[in-house]
Amino acid sequence: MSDSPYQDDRGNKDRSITRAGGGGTSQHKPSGGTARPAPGTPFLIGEAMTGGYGKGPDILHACTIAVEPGEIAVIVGPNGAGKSTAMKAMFGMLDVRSGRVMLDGEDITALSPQDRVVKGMGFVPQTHNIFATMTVEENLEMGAFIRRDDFHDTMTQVYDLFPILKEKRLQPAGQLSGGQRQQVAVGRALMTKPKVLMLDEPTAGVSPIVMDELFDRIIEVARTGIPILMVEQNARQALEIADKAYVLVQGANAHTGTGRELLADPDVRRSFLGG
Amino acid sequence: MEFLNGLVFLTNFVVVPALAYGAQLAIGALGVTLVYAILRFSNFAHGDTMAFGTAVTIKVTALLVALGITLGPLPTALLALPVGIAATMLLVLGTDWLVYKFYRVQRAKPVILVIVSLGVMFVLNGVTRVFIGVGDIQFADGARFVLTVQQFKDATGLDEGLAIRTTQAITLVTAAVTVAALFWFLNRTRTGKSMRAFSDNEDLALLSGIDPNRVVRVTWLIVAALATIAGVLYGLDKSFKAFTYFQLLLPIFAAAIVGGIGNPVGAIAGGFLIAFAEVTVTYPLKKVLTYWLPDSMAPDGLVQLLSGDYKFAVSFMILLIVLLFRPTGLFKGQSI
Amino acid sequence: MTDSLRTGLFAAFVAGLIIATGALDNWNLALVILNYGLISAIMALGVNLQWGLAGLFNVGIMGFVALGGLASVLISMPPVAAAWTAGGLRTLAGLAIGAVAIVALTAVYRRMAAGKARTIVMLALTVAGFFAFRTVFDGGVAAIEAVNPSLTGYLGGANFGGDAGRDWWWMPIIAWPVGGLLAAGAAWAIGKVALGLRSDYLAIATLGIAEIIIAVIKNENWLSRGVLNVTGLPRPVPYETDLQADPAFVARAADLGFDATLASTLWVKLLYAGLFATFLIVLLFLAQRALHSPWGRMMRAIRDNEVAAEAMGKDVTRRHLQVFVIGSAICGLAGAMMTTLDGQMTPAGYQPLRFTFLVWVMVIVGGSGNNFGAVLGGLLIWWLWVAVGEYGPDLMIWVTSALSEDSTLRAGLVDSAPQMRYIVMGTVLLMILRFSPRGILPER
Amino acid sequence: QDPITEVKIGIELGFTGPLESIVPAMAAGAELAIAEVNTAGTLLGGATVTTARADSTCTDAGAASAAAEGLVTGEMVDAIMGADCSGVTSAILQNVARPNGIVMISPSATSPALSDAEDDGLFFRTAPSDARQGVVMTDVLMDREITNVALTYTNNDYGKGLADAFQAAFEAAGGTVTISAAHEDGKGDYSSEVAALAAAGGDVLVVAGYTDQGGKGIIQNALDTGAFDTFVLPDGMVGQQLVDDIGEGLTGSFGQFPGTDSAGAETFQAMATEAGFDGTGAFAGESYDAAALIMLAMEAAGSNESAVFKDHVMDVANAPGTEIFPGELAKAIELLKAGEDIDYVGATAVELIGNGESAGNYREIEIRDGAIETVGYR
Amino acid sequence: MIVVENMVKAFGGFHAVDGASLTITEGSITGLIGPNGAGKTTLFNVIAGVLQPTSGTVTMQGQDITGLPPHALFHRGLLRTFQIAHEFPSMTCRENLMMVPGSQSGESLWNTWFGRKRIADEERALRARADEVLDFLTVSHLADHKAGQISGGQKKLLELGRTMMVDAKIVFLDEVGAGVNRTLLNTIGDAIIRLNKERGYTFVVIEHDMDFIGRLCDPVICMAEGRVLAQGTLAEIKANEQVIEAYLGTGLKNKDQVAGA
Ligand SMILES: Nc1ncnc2c1ncn2[C@@H]1O[C@H](COP(=O)(O)OP(=O)(O)OP(=O)(O)O)[C@@H](O)[C@H]1O
Ligand SMILES: Nc1ncnc2c1ncn2[C@@H]1O[C@H](COP(=O)(O)OP(=O)(O)OP(=O)(O)O)[C@@H](O)[C@H]1O
Ligand SMILES: [Mg+2]
Ligand SMILES: [Mg+2]
Repeated sequence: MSDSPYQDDRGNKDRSITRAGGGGTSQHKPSGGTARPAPGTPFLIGEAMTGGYGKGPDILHACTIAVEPGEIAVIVGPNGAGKSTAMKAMFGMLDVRSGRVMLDGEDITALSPQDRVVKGMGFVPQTHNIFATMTVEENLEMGAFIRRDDFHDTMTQVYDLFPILKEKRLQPAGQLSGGQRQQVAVGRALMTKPKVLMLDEPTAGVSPIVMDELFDRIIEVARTGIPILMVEQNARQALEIADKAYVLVQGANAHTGTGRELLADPDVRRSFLGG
Repeated sequence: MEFLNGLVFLTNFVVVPALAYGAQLAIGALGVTLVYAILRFSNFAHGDTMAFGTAVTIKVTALLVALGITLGPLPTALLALPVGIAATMLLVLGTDWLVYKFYRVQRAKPVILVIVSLGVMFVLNGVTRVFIGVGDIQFADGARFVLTVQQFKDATGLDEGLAIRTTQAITLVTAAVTVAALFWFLNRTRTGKSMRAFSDNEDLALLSGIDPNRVVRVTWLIVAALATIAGVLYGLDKSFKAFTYFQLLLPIFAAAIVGGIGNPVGAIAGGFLIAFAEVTVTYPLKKVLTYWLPDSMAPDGLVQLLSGDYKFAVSFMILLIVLLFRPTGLFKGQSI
Repeated sequence: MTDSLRTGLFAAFVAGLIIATGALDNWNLALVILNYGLISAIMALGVNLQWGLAGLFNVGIMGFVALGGLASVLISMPPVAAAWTAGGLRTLAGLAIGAVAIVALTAVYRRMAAGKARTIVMLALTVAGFFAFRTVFDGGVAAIEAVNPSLTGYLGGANFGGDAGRDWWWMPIIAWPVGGLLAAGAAWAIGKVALGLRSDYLAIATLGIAEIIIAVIKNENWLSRGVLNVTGLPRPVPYETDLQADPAFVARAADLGFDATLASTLWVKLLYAGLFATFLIVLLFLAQRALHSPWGRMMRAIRDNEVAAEAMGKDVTRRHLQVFVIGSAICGLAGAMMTTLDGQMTPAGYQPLRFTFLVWVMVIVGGSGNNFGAVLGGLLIWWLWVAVGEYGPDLMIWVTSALSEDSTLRAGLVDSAPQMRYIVMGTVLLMILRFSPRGILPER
Repeated sequence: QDPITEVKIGIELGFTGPLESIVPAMAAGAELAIAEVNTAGTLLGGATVTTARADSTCTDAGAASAAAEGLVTGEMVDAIMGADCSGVTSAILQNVARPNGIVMISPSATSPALSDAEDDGLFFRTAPSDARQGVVMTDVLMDREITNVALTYTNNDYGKGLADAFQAAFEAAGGTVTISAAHEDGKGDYSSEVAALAAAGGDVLVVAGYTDQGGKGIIQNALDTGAFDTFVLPDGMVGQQLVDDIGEGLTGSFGQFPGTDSAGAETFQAMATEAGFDGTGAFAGESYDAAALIMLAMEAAGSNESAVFKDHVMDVANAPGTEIFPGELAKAIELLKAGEDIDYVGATAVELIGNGESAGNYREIEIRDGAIETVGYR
Repeated sequence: MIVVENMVKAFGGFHAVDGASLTITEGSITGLIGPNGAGKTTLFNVIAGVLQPTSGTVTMQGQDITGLPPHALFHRGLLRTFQIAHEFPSMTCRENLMMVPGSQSGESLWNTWFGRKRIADEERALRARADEVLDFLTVSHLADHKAGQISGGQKKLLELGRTMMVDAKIVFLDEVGAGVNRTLLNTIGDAIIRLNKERGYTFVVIEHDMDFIGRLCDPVICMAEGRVLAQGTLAEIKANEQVIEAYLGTGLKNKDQVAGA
């Protein structure tokens, strides 16, 4: 929670998210779907990011996170390590005081979050990730807000993936159970047809069977060439499917490697994966 | 015949005025409810925003009349209304930029915003009075009646008459059009849906590519239009006085809350409920009953549900009763 | 800056404002401002208890203040014997019938099983009770109101001190806590029903209840003389004219170099200030002790998160009721004081702008959750409210002095100076909120 | 003794609040009298009269007392012209005027309760107590053989006091009041009030309110819906503005307001028009008279000390003496200087009785062809 | 210890809990699992008095506690934590703990004015106890931090800590593990076992992490569609066909394809 003098009441509770000057929606259409790396740099990279909330202390310390097309990158680490913060930083929701964020070879450090959405980034936050008073269907529609094309196919896909949502299509999302909400949140992000998808603990609170489904679907999405960056506490499962993994401790990179490497590292296992 | 007379009497004194008053309250309450739903605070400056918009409209009307431009049987103010709306839009956008924006960026608690709106109310209150004065201003021109009592009596041969003022007719038509347009906008258009999304979860709206500044801007524009329309209709139907508009805030809030604040349907239902309640609860049934009952049973007293002394408090009593049985209003409203 | 330093500076600033008013303009005005300011501070303290401590959004302050005022009349005015003989007992009997009917209704509602039978019995009881009540009550009221309507026409109060109650000069002081009790009683009943509502709904419900209370006071003439006002309330302090006629006082004033009129007006105001300040200090002391205790900690927990507090065994409903009643009682106390200070009760004078919103401004500006903040905010805002009215027009004349004597713009601006009160109040409020959003003395 | 060079009169009226729309004309009325005296330049051997305005708010006794305190102890005014509403008037009287021994003349506080207020002889009013008007209005109605009326009043001490007085007198005289319903000022919509009045019925509607407040709203609404077509207008309701606003519909309505068979009112209206304000506004004339009386009493006493000139207010207001009309203040000062007696008539035919309140001579009027015409005196 | 019989909770026409019956034995750590939307949280809320049941009864140690408000249940020794941490954000962690015990004499206004001595003594004892609890949870360094500004997992520890401030009889934990780092979760698990062993608390644990359930719980109850589907040891549950189909699933299908890519 930020230390703003006003006390927060809604949303993700950091003031930086609506920082002044977050420009208007630009009208150019996201191409959606496929991504192609610019030669030399990874598709999406937060490079040596340092920053924090509002005027507070730095939470991230020269933290670097990158992901390539078709890859799944996973961030793990103890609670309060700054994983969510790193994600938000890459999405432009707080000031990066030094370092930069590059998307497809373009420096997007100065763009506002909405502009990043337009550029094809999709994000599922850890909390407050649905429109509680809108129906499930409207939630999905809002996911497709920046799309001007017909998005009904995508919606059918989402319903196929999470059949329960189709059943509860006309129910306000706020009345769903914890795990159902999580499914809505991921569905909403998928509706964007993003070029890169960022997920903050998508499986928190979902049942094992849904979690498997979700991971399956994530793999499928990645296979279509969309890079996926996610934070996970169900670290063992996540690392198993990760092409690349980062361990963050106190806002800095502690270990980096492929998922299997880290799974095999006894140090990592003991400190972060619960033995 | 007797029955018809009673019915006409009731229509003339209860139904028609309550409909018109209800429509005015409803449009006012819509403005309050929109600010609440999307910007998340109870806007105490709404009454004065209405007064400001009306004041500008009056000045422009005066100018038009001086230039000899009128609308024939319709009030000239309708012609001036767009200017009033435009001025009010500038005003609220300016206020937002100067005042509210800061607190929004800071994510201030709603109550801080309520108190801030109180400050805006004080300032606007003064500004409007300095601008147009404190007096009572009548600015309706054109034909006063669509149907007068005498015309009605002549046409029907009944003892009781029915009058419909032009302003009442205009009020109802405008209200219907405004409300329909607003609903279409909120539920069918992309911008409308994005406003609802924003009202629900600001951050997530951002992550869906919705531009918060645009949502806020559009909201204020709509609110300004609603406030001016409500204010002008009310002023046309009655007369304009700065103090009256400030007082209007209470029934408007009552209407918004009874309906369920944050819910547009509720605002409209609330407006009519409050209006009808005010007229009917203290209404003496004596004369109607005299028509309707056989002579032998004609009442002596006034047959009032509640003494007229308490008429002023009626809207609040209704409010309390509704809240006791439906704590979030008739139509479920938002609660912070 | 430490908290206590900040508090000290703010206190010094407010004191400075009042002293400057006295030194630069006149002491009588400064003391009037101080007296009403002290009463405002007490109100702000009550509201702060409700809002700052428990997060209850009470916008019905006006109603409780008015009830306090009513108590002031009912205790400190002499009874009207003729009215009592004419219809006093009958009116009370009517009220008793009404009360019995309500008790019976609740009993039926509780005891009988839901169903048609209960509905019918309740309907019958309601109708019968209502008519019995109206017949007995209305007759009594009519009789009372017929007794010399232009001067009395009401039952009067409970002050049996001779000479229009002046011999029992201490009765008004008794009336103050009674005002608190009356407001507390009403708050209890209101809280029982309305406290379940959330924020804005509670706000508007209390706003409505306040209007209803005012409507009752305005219309129940037998009780309060309604809009006809009760004037000439006895005072707990001497009358200026008596002092001016008292040679000892005049002599003492002369010794100090004052003329009798000035000395008497100042002395009376100082006495009032002493009385009010005593009450304020005691209340502030109690409030501070409560705040810094497990009780205060519990209240903060409830405000922070009701659901969790409830799960941790705190009876949130009861605690809310407790704070609501105490806060309202404090407002009632202040209301009674104000009526005594005014020397009269004017029901039409209870306007939400003045008695509800202005008090809220005091609390928010001072710093909600901070007792000292609320008290100093009360004094500051009241000073501002008066000062803007007082000095605004002069200021306007000064500002426009550059314009030619007979320019219409200048005349218009000078004429609209009273309206400036609103503009200035609003601007100051906005400024303070802008630069110190949690108030001048933020909580902790 | 030093010659008096400056006299200061405080004007305390509700510049903000419910009466804010009629107050500017009242203040202008008072200032008109003061300007007239200043133009003559002869008061108390050449003193100039200055004014200080203060806001009584009409409703808030606390703010009104503070404002009065500012006038009396800050601005050091010699007398107060005000206040407007009865409630704040008595608060100022008790809390400020009496303790400081300052004369107060109210142009518009009509509550009967003020008649017997303790005032140490400091309080006067140029408006009559409502008790008297109730009787006069009854006579007017009875003479027209109207015995069945509906009654609505503005819910304050003026309206309620007048309504009660009227109802008592009217019923004693054999009339019937079908309904006596209060209306609140400061609202725009009066359809429910009119609905109730219409349901109760009556030959005419007595409207004890204000021209630009609820009273007007009620009349407008009653005409539109055909509920009533004739209205009885007591003092607060008589004003050209009302006649202009309502127009044709008001023809045939009648009423009464303080006044005698004198040309004062018309003169005052002409002067007001010249000065650029509406002289027919409620209590504008009374305000002129209040200010004039203060200054004339000072002249008669040869002093601007309240304690001294308070005893001369009644003298200058009442016969015997030369009658003084608006615009003749200079003449009055000359006469007083010459030691002659005057009888100030002014804009509203002032005649002070009892403890210093207007006697209640009334002018009966009827609205004909868009004008207020006098049909008799009572 | 707790017996739930034929519990039904309907929202409108939808039965979130639909005739569930279960028994929780004293001194056990019972696991409650089930698919998303099975009605676990709703059942908790009904037992804990947050929601009123549509029908059905809850008894605790033989006494009917159906529909009692949460604060009354607290005083009977029934405590719960929340799926989403419900700390008191503007209070320090220590205060968060100190406010818990009921019937503190300092909670009466009268005593705050006239019983200062007694309050001071009590406060000293409370403070000592709070520090002890913080120590137990390995977070003593957070004692003076505002609870709103600690990380998600730490908040969950604090939630657990609150239950240790009084002598609870039964504690309901709603997804303490979701979003908590596994290493920290192990610490929490240890704390739960210690409380169960050393203080004799009974626990009911909702969790989707089977390892965690496996480490702690016996027996395990599986709910689905508002009813109890199966009950037994974790091994039994894991072998249950219905449970596998509704809840556990059979693992990833696509795993190899990606890891190879
Ligand atoms: N809105 C905020 N304002 C100020 N500080 C914050 C805010 N959100 C988080 N923090 C602080 O930043 C640090 C990192 O938080 P972050 O949410 O990134 O952790 P995380 O790694 O995602 O942990 P978890 O696994 O518990 O979600 C923590 O110390 C937290 O207290
Ligand atoms: N207030 C409500 N109105 C309508 N339906 C509701 C409400 N609350 C819960 N539900 C429904 O009740 C069902 C059970 O919800 P509950 O939260 O108890 O599930 P759960 O078992 O805790 O699931 P999870 O493991 O995902 O937290 C869900 O289908 C949900 O949609
Ligand atoms: Mg996180
Ligand atoms: Mg759950």
